[in-house]
Amino acid sequence: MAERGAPMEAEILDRVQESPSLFTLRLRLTDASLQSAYSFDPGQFNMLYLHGVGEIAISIVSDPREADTIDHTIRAVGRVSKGFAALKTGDRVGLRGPFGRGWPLQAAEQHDVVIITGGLGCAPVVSVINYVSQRRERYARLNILQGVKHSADFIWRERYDRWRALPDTRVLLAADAGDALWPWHIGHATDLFGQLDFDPMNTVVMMCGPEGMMHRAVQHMRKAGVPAADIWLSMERNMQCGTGHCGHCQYGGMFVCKDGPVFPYDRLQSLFGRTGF
Amino acid sequence: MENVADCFLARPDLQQLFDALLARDYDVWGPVARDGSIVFESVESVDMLPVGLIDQQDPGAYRLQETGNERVFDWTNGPQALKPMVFRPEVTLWEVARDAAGGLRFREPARPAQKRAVVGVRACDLAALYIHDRHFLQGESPEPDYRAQRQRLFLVAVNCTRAGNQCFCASTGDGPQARYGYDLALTELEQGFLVHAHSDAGRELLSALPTRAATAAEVSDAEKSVRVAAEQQRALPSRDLRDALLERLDHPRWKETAERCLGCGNCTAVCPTCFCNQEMDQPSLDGGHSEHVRQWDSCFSPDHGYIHGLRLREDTAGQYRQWLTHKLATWHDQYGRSGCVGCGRCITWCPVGIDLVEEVQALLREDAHG
Amino acid sequence: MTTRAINIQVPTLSRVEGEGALDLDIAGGQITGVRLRIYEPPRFFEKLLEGRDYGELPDLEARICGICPVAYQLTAVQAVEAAFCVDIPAPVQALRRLMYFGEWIQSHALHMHMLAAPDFLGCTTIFELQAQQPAAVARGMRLQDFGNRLMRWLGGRSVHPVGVCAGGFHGRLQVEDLPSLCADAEQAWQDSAALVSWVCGFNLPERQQRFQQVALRPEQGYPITGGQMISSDGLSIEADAFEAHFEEQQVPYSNALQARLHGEPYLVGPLARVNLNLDRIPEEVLEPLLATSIRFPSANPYHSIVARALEIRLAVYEARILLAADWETQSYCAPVTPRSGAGYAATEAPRGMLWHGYRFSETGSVESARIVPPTSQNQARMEADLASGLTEFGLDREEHELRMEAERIIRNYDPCISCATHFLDLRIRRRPSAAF
Amino acid sequence: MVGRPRIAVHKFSSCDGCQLAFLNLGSELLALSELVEVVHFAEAGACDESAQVDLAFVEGSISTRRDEARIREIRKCSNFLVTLGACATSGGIQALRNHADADDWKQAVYAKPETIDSLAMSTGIAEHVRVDLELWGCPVSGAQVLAAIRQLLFGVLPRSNREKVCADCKRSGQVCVLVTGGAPCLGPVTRTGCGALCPQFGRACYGCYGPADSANTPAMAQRLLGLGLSAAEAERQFCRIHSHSPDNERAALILRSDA
Ligand SMILES: Cc1cc2nc3c(=O)[nH]c(=O)nc-3n(C[C@H](O)[C@H](O)[C@H](O)COP(=O)(O)OP(=O)(O)OC[C@H]3O[C@@H](n4cnc5c(N)ncnc54)[C@H](O)[C@@H]3O)c2cc1C
Ligand code: SF4
Ligand code: SF4
Ligand code: SF4
Repeated sequence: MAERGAPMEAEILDRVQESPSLFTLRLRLTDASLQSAYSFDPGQFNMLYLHGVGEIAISIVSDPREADTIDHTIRAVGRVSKGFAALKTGDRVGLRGPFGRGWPLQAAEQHDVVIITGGLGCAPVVSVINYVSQRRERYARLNILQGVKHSADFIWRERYDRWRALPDTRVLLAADAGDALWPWHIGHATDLFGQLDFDPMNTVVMMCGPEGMMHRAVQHMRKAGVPAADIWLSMERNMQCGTGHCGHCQYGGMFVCKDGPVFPYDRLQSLFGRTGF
Repeated sequence: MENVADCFLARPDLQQLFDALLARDYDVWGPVARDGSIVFESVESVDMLPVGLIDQQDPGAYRLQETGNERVFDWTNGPQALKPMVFRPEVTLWEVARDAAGGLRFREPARPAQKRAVVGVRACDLAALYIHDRHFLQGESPEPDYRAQRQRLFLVAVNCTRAGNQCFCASTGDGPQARYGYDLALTELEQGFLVHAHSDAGRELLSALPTRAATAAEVSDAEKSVRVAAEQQRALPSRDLRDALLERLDHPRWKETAERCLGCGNCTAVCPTCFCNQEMDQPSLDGGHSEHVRQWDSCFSPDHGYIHGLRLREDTAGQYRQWLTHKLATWHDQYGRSGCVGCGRCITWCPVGIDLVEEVQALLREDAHG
Repeated sequence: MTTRAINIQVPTLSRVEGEGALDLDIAGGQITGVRLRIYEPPRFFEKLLEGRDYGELPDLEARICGICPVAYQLTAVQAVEAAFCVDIPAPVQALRRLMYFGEWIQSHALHMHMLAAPDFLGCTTIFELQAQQPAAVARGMRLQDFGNRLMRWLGGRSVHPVGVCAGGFHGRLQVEDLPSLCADAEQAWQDSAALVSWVCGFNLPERQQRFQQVALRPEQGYPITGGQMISSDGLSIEADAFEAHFEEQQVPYSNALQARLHGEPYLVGPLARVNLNLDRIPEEVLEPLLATSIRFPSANPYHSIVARALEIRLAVYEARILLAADWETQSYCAPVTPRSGAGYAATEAPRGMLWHGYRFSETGSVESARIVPPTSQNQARMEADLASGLTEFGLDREEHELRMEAERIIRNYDPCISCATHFLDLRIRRRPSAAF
Repeated sequence: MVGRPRIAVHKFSSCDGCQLAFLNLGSELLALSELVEVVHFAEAGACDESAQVDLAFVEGSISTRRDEARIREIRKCSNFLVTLGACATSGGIQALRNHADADDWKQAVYAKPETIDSLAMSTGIAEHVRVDLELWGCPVSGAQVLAAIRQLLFGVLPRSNREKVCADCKRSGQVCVLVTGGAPCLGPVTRTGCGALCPQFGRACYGCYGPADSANTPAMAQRLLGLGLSAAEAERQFCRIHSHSPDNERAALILRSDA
């Protein structure tokens, strides 16, 4: 990649409110040649810039085949992301990227795939599921396990219904607490691990979510016999630059922005689960 | 030990070094005594150098003392290495203007191009510069401002002939003699300087100086004083402390030290290899224009390990452990060596005098091992 | 003539520094009571200074007033130096004058443009004035900024500067800033001439009042950092004799003490200074005034604003000279050794004379402190001016007119209520004379 | 905030210095007045204290019964409330009386103390009403205030800054006055904002921006003793502009029991 430079200008083509705090921005670089040169792997991210306010790291959720738009699903949590939430179609933002290393989607071909997410809907994984479901024939059994705190946090129900209808695909949903209309499991997502259908020696696990949740899921997968190198996690750390210079995203000896954000568990093992890193 | 130098420059001719650099359009920087310490500033004349001054360094204390002699490089170091010149404390990375229709025009600022010579650089400073080169330049996306600043430099190193009280560069393998990364190196002797060129630009400059070949006695004198400086130093227990420290993440010492640590980040600011930085916008009042600025940051800042709703290192013990284990342990994973070049700055410039060498010793002491 | 008892409350007097209120009793067509109520909460400064080290005084005392912190700092350090018998070298004295003049320029320019000028130009805020007279406002802000720059140069910031200490200044003088300061001073010199002419063109009411005036008078030059205390009635004393002649009284309706000289109200501030030190103002400074009909000494309180404009010009005049001196990148500070005893100092704050008196212990710790700020000295005079000024204005005017005139009279003194101890809340009670 | 937000500047017990952060802005003040509508700012001539505003700035501490009632009314009519300066955030210098007997003090300064309405304590605004943003500093600087307003105009919160003065001190290339001269510098426990002014003047920081986030004031207190200050001298370092802030009170308490 070239020298780190200033952001490129992008236009918001569309804005979809997914839930009260979650929204998707469909962007296109205003310079057509930059847009056509832009390519990425699922799991990579961009630094999105809000004029005068700042930059934040946001995963790319569109399919790499969609060459003329770049989608981001953003949760409005703090100062910059809430600022993004106020933008409308036609507004301009800055974009630098793509950065980092994405999901092992090629390596996972012909393998069983287990996708585990937790917390409040996890955009990076949704892009993986979309990717796999678009190319369903290349992968063996597909398992999707998602846990939410409360059934009301569950979004994209129709997508899950669509995925459930895919061949050889299992969708397991759990809510720690749920209302009467929640047809699925009430309790921890970990309770459902037993229902996953995969061959431990021929599986690629991909997960994303709160580290505590990922920690439990990793333990389970390891116990089930999945090699550490086949369990992939998407990590989140404070990020200022995205290019491995600012030092904020260090996790032990790794820079999450350039060595990750997606890591095989064997690289994280020595520190994973420990606070302070 | 490789030849310390080949030429001899008499003390009264030192000005000619400055003149030769000025004549080649260098902005010449060198050591000056200011505010009770030695700092690098623009220097045109040898009169501005810290003649007859040495530094007495203790944990949390720095004092300049007069020796009464004529030597100009007997001080060992001040709070700054080359870091502020290449990895600048604050710099505009890019600017953006928003037009009336909301369009954003991004622009990178012009970077300075004038050549800059720095006289008085130490071996540890060069080692640290090399580490920063790896960090800022040799990855996938080189950093433009660092590159611009770096390319300007002409470095005149000085081999240390006196060890500072907090120096331990011999134990990290980075000094006291400059081995790489410089253009000219000086070793100060009673009557003058041995000069050694290490680059084409250095050789060209050397040819313009009124030197003569150094005598064998001068060379051995120089070698000896550098060797003595090395022998006088303190030492870290090992060059590779990676595993030893990572095995001790639950050592009680972390918490004990945190009681004294002010979390002020001075250690990271003076450390010549610390590279953390933060980015922020500085918009104009009308909001039409904004500068995106990069500033030195520190892993001791509460916002360093912040991800929404969570401070990864919520207490000083966690911050101190992050600092020390990064510097001395996980740095090996990143750059194949420790991040410490043995300059001792973090010890001297810590307002409460927390001593890195002593901390490592305490962590390694088996009896205290939790 | 009013025959009903009316009680009007006007909650806010704006464009003054601090919080206060005014009660006015009008009975039988005459003013029977004027009470300037200052209810800005007291901050007990004199008390909180006790037990503090002399070295802390500049930082603590600056907080008495954000508008004139330099006045407090420089008065305090001079009282310290008087107590410890420290000789202050001439260059330090010159730099102090320069910094103090910076504060005059800042404070006067702020008062004239933001607080007072709207009164004479038919608007209520600087923003309205900006719409009417953008060039005058820009000029005023340039001047204010020049004053701020002088203070920043010597003190790092203009509000609660950090550069002043007993003996002189902290740090080394930044001589590299001099060329641009000198350039700004030249611009300010031009601006100050235009300022004087501008102010003289205001429709200032004609008033003639008799009042006692007090100002400092140094051996030479215009008063600012010290001098003898003199009055229009012939008083001439040193700062240490202040307490023998001036007394402070508490009035039940106010949180600020009122000072009197020999039992009488008196005026301090720009008008008193110009009136008593006219011979000390250089001709070049007076020049723009000569083209107008206004002359000093003046008994018209409304000429205070002209006096302020003149003082800005004078301050710029001196600043040009002071900046042109031979300054070096070095420390300007005399050594100070504490000793026990008393120390007094009086200086000319922008609003008038400021007096400090302390007793120190052997180690230089404050045993007692007394501070008399200009606004509490002017309080009684303001009440007297209100009584005669409003009567001259016409007491049977509409209440809102009376209120505005009263506010204008008060504002003319540029009272700094934070110093004295902000918003004037004016109550007029009118009663038929029969009620008495 | 869309359109031109309405702003108010209120004053309580203070030196007026923080309001000067506006009045000393020069041409930027005029530029600001195009961006916002100044509804209440008595010192600048706009008076409508009870008007509903988008953004209220409050200077000064609460130190009288009247103040207590006033600040509650102001909170009711302000969407977003920002405190300006030491007085409004921690009670300011006048909070030194919180440690003394306030009645005693009144008696010493005023002959008829019974007519003075003054509470025993001088306290910051957040002790009375909800505060949305605190700008520390004695005084706050114009740059600080403008930066906050600009971000609020963009519709976002200002960036948090939890660094210590030392961070700015080193970035600006100052030489540490504590390490080279043993000066009792409070930089390591004081929040940034001033740009490390005092060290630039070769003197120790006296803490006018208040204790930083996670200020280890007890360790600082020990260090001051180590530099040769007496316990009483060290205590005074913490009892100055922000004596009423918990971190300073903690250090002062330790030192008092030392003395
Ligand atoms: C590789 C990567 C991919 C991400 N992808 C997405 C995504 O697709 N959708 C999404 O909603 N969020 C994503 N995040 C998280 C997102 O970056 C944060 O939610 C965002 O930075 C919060 O910024 P804020 O200013 O709104 O929050 P504040 O809490 O106000 O945070 C202040 C500042 O801290 C930093 N910061 C805070 N939280 C994070 C964080 N979690 N990660 C990195 N920096 C942080 C930022 O610099 C931020 O501006 C991703 C994070 C990473 C590291
Ligand atoms: S860790 Fe300390 S001794 Fe090592 S290079 Fe950094 S400052 Fe110098
Ligand atoms: S001078 Fe003060 S603020 Fe600066 S580094 Fe030293 S301790 Fe910190
Ligand atoms: S250095 Fe400290 S005391 Fe000085 S201005 Fe800054 S915060 Fe205030």
